[in-house]
Amino acid sequence: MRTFAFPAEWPLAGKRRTTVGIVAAIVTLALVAAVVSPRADFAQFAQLVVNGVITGSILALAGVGATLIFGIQRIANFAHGDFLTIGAYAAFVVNSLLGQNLALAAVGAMAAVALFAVVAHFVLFRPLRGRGTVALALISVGLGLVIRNGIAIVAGSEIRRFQVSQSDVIELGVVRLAPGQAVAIAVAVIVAPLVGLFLARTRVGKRMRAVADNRDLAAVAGIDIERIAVYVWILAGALAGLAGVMLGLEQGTFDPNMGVGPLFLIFTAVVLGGIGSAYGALFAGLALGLAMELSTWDGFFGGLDAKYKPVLAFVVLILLLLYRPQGLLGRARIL
Amino acid sequence: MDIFNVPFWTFVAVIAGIYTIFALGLYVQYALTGLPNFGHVAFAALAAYTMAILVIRFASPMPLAALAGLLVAVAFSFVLGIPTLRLRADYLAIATVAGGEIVRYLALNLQGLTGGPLGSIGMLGPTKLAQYNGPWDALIRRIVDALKESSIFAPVASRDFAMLLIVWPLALLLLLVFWLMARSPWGRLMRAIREDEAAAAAVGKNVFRAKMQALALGALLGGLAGLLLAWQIGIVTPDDYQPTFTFYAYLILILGGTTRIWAIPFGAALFGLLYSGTRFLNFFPLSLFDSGERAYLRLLLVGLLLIVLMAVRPQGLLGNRRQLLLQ
Amino acid sequence: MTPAPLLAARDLRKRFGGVLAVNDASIAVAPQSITALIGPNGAGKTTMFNLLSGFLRPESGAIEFDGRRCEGQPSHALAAAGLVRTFQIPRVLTRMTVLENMMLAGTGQPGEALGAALIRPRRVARRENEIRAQARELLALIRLDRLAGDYAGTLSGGQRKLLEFGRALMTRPRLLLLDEPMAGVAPTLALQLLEHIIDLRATRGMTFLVIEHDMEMVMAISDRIVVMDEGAVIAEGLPGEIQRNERVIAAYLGGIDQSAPAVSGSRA
Amino acid sequence: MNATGDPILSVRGLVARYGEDDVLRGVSLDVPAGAVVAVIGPNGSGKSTLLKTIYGLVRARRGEVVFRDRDGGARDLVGMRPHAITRLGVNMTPQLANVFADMSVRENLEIGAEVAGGRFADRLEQTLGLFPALKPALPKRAATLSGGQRQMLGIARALIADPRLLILDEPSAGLAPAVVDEVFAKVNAINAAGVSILMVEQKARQCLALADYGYVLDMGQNRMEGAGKALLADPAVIDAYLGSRSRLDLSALKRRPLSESNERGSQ
Repeated sequence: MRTFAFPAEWPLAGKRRTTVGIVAAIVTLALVAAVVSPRADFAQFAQLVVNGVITGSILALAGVGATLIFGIQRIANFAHGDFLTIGAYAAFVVNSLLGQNLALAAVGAMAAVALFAVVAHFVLFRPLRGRGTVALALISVGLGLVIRNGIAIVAGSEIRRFQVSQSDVIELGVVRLAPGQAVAIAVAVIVAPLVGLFLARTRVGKRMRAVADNRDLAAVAGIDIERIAVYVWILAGALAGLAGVMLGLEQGTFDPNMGVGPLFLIFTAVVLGGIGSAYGALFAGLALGLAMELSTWDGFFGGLDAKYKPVLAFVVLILLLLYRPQGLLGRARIL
Repeated sequence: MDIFNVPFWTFVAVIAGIYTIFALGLYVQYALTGLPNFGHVAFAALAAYTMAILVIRFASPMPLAALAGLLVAVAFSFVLGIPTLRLRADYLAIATVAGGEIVRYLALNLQGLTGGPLGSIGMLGPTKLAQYNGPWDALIRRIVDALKESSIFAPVASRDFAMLLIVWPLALLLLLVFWLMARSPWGRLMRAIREDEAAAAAVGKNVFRAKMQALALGALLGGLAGLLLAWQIGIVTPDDYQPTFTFYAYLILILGGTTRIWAIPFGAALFGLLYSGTRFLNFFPLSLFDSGERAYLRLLLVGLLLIVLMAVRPQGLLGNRRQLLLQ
Repeated sequence: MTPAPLLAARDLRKRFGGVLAVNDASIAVAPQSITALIGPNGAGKTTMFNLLSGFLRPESGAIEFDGRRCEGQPSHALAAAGLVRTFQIPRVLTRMTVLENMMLAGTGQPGEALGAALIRPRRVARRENEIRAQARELLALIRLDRLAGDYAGTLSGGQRKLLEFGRALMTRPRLLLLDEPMAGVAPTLALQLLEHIIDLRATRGMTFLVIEHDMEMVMAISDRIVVMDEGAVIAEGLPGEIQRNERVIAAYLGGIDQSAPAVSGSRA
Repeated sequence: MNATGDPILSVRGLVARYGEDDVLRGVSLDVPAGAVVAVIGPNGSGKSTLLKTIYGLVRARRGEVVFRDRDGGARDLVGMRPHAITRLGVNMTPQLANVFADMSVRENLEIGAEVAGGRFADRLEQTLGLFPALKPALPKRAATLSGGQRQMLGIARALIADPRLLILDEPSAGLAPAVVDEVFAKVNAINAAGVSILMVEQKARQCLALADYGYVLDMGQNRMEGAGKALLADPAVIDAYLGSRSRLDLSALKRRPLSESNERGSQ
């Protein structure tokens, strides 16, 4: 199945500025609404910012992996949401069954999902390379079904929770957090910038971006593409594992279907950031999380019913596809 | 349960017929026209919910409500198609996944309208039991009565058997219609777009319009399958429209052979056999699983099958390998 | 008297990122002429084709086909109006037969309307038969008649070029834009094809705009030659003039005085 | 421009296929150590495919590509993966898609320098000495550069790896004439610093004026070769571009003038 292929268009300059402009406009709009609206409640606003950072970091961390996998391997990984579920269950084993603390559990989750991702790469995706985007996407759908139901068989389908107090409340100024949420926000604030730094400053991070950017040129520049592909799966797995733990903490409970819901939000972040652009996904994930949470703020024209947060994301996705099909930070890529 | 249980297999056959219609919609979109729709289930859900809501909450006549359900499904295909059909195939896949999830999400959360997790039963609130398929039941009952009077069918006469007599002729009729259409110049146009839309545009074909037709027709068939499922089960709940439903249809297409329309019912039958038949896998070591776990095992096998088939026989069990290898 | 051009483009501009692929280029194609568009690699010829045939939208400039403004119109509308193009790398429909590839391009197909195949089978069948006959006739012309039932994906590169040429002819175009039509086609067959092009011009009044690299071939068949370099039209004229134009030679081989004035024939 | 000793690269009977018609039908050439060798030829003659095949980006079906490494040992590059070839001391600036567009100019150079020894700061300074225009652009995203700057960055990225053989694929493609002259001046300077150069060009004149030795490729085969200046003077080279490549007997073609067809035309 061939799609339309024109001579590759070069990336357009100044797109990053456009995105910054859009975000600035949204923030300004929110502030104006806050001043104008008599119902503005800044404690609620602060609370929503915290929630938004948590949700946004989850989407950002998962999105970075998904977008790099697409950039390097041309796989739209529909099992990515289920990678998060593996992470949550691996952490659950370390935390609840082995009785270790959450930090160790998170490390265990990252290691487990990274290992799983590498195995999937060698056993499944590498041998089937070149099958076409749709075929590989369907294979990843199959993988997702195997993961989800494999977990349900092995770990049971009942609702699980981590060993953190569900009743304690931590107060940070006007913001009230459950201990699980506190851990999640701490991780978010630390890890998302670290991932950004990793991609910006380390040799491996730069190589990953280089391969996602221009595969042939990366090979000519002396980068071992096969090895970088393995690293990308490790990174994507580890980040998905961590995101899974955070999602479990944020929600309080989880079950084997946990990863199904966030999948399309992750994809939205990937498309929003420009498919294949790691920074784009990081940034777009955070922006999407914040936008979804802040849209429920009373000061924002009375606030959207919390139920419609994913609907908002869907509307954003559709508008984005209409307005700028290559994503905000990315460029037109030819498959 | 006995493996030679006629009522059980009758039920499986009804579901296979409904899946045939559902998968036919995906055939038109994906196999014929090359549009990877990963949220096909949304069309079925929208039609079923619209029908149920109109009958229960607005006391509409059921046939009219069913028609409205189909229209809503088609309208949704335009919502998905207009922004994405000009783009690369993978964007459509992502947008349709999102669309499917949104529909299910709304069904779960718009409690006042949809009954929330309870679905149609809860549409009138907790105390009143809501029903939408009175006229359908009457029709089925009349068929059952007629069957009981005939000498041949009397032993097997049941509600499911009556349903079978509606679903399968309808499925075969639709297969015939779309078989004819696939062979017509219209079908040639769709296949041309699947192969290379720039080439079709270069010889004067309106590619966008054609793709929109395929998406809308697929939505119509998906919606019809949703209605039949709603009538068959008797209630509509969000759980009946999980995203995996879409991928069952992909599996049916691949089991049959993606390029052959008449392979769809075989794929559906095979899928029904595999899916339902796994509950008879109660010998050791599978007997170690309880029935709940075996349900997950079934889904796991579906996923595994999808992987293995895509990897080993992407052209399907009955498909044409040579054709697939061409590029 | 020079007739009004069938296709006229003025000051077309198209930018890809920072690069001007087509830079204020103008071109005129006289009715029933064979016009060649030549130029070195990267001169912007194919982008020009994409602009003229509606596959790309120009940033500025105007295109007129048959006296009507048509910039910004979608490619299928232009093709339906009689402006049809082929591609440098032939786009054949690989998992369809050679005959189906041809028949797809037939004009006025009632059977392409949704449901017509079921509602008016007679009319559809009649038109199908006409189109099939026309396709077989053209397949004989391009010597692919024996392969009519084969999947197009099994054809060689040269055969695909021929099939695309034949498929374009099925649309009964008034103006055919051919992008390197002879690349990879066996020499003897190429010669026959050139004859057909000349014949089609004479018998059906067809007009051709051809991108071609074989200069001798260009010289042999074209009435006028337009030369592009770096996105701009640098010369235009009769074949004899172009061949001796130092600026054209410089465009191909590089170097020397780029400021030399273009040898330009009278603009249509 | 001193060609001495054994060739640093010799290609023998290379056969490859890429796409539909872009085919190598047995190409041979030598790059003497320290020399500039130009491969010219019209569109579709297989020039770019030749470079991609040498570099393992396109699979060679037959033939050999021998590279003489730093210790004088002969290595057959056929079957080696591109990054391994780069690590032997070869580098390439591809045509057009020659930078990491999403990354900054500095990052492009960092990626390029990874295979080189020594401190990056030193290598950067050395490279910027040759490409001073890139210095103020270091923090910019490569996507924002002009075509000429991109080409310079593409060459700088290859050069910063300290290659012994630099391969350039149509460095003049898509550039304005003044920029083309600048690019060729850089190529000359790079060669003067001791780097052997194999370049493929469509614009033959500047390229041959600079080259020690040239090959003319046509239809995927060697057609002519000789010293750069000698080829430059050969009218047969012009014929290779502007003449007939299909060897058709076009005299058989019945040519009808426009006026005649106008009268006969049906519309």
